[in-house]
Amino acid sequence: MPAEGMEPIAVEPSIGVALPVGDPAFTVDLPVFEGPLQLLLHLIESRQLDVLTVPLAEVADGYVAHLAHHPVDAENLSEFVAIAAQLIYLKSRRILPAEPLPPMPDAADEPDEEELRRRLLEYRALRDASIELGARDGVAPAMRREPREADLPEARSELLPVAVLVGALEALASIPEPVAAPPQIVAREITIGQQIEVLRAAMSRGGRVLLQTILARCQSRTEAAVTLLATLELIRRRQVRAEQGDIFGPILIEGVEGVEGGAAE
Amino acid sequence: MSDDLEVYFEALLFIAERPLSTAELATLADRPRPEAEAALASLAASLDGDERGLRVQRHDDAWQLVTAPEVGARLATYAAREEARLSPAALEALAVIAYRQPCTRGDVERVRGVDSDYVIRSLLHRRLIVETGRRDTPGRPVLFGTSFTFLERFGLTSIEDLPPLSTDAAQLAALADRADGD
Amino acid sequence: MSDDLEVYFEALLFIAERPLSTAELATLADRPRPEAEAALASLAASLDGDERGLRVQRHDDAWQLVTAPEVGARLATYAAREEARLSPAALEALAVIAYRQPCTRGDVERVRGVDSDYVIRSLLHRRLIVETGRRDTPGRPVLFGTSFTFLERFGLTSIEDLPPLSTDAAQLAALADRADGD
Repeated sequence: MPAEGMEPIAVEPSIGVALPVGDPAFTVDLPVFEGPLQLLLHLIESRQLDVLTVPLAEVADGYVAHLAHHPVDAENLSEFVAIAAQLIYLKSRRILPAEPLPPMPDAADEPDEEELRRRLLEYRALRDASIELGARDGVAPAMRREPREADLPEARSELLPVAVLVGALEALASIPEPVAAPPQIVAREITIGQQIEVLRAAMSRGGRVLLQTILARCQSRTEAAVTLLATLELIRRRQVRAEQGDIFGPILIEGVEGVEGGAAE
Repeated sequence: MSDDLEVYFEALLFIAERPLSTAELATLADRPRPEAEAALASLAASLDGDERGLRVQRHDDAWQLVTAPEVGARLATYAAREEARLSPAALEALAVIAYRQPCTRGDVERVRGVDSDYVIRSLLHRRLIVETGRRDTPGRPVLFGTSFTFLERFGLTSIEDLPPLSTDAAQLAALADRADGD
Repeated sequence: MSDDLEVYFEALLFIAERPLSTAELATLADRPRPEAEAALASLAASLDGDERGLRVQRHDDAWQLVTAPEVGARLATYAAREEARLSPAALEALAVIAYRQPCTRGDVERVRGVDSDYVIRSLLHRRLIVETGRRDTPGRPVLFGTSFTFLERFGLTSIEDLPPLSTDAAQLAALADRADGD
């Protein structure tokens, strides 16, 4: 069974680090989701929830669990992570109504549930249409009559310029060749679990750390996004607290007293 | 059918080895364009209404004669055509382009939520979509639309024949209205 | 016309690349021969009676769809224009064969990236290409080369007169050289 049966979820630090993504025993029954909307829709539909009304925060856990435990299309990992961040934000807003999260630096980045829902609905309509198209792919084609000499009445033939032959090959050469298909699954080197470990290690000296310090060490956008996600996850578990004096200012991550890392699990 | 022009156009589309535009057909018939267009529409309607084995296919102001979709399945057996099926990802991108044409790669990626460069190239390569121009926005991105090959493969006489999008379209509109009202 | 069999036969004759015999048509439709013959006669009569642009022609027990004689003269205008003009698909295939002859259908398809069966047949019908033999690989595929008509139409004295290709186009055409047995 896919991960959505595993609620309530927690992203386990150990998972992912040694996750055998290429192991056939692990991937056998799981669809590999190509995009985040596909995964989100799958989670909603497999629980028979109504896309129009379900609070999207309700599927946040299932989504993050899936991302942490199962292979997704590696090419689009940052898109998956971006939606994960939105969902976790929506969820934390529901959990902590009295304590609003600090505003996003850019208002346009503020996760908008209705906008996400609108995208889901649009995606679903076109995905359904694509399934319908697929069902009639080549099944009952409307066929053209290919030309044959007998059709054309006799006509005086004129000289043709040789340039048209060269032109035909040039035009053909200019059609973009599809590049080799990206591999479906590659090992993920950065996981939320790993980054949680990174954050904990950083906090182990003095119990607090500047998020910007950690982000500055990240090698890629994906790594930074996953680190941010790991931070949100720790906040969600109430294992850390985040403080930011002003917009764009440093974000201080501080361990919550009495909660030993990992003890909550 | 007794209209002279329809008779001529039916024969012309029969021997033509490519779709003919309304303008070309009007020139060949030496008639004004609106008259040619009316005759073509009437030919299309009469082939459809008489339940004949042939149909007029229209796309982007060009016309061609094809077999009727009702007999397509039996003909496909006869012609023993084998074409590689399209992947779900390619079908998704194709659906976005078919329903939203003309549209850009960015439009497709926005709807699908994923990079779609590869699938769009493969659709171009299969001639199922064609570049139709450029959008007049910064960067002037290329616009794509479906081709006659698309109509043939899916047994459609025109893109108006595409099944309507599920009720979600209406729901989307409702959502948009709600958002606008805010 | 609403008879199922007539609809099927009209479509079948439309796409068939040669006249079909009554026996073949009966087999394809999986109906007894007299029934097939009656449907064909009825199709012929209805096309004739409705004054359509097409007719069913019967010659020695073989059937084909042709244009109506009334429009023959007017179609010649189109034919003359068209003779001077090869479709983009036909030009592509012809160019590949001209530069890489002798080559097989598989070679042409490798370069064009799409099925080229019909287009090669159309070049054969126009006598622009001829079969020159068979390649000594599994399946022994037919080899094609350009014809004398080809040289005439393009005003060449020999195929050595073909202009050189740009690097891109030459590389593309070179794909046809990969004789890996179709």
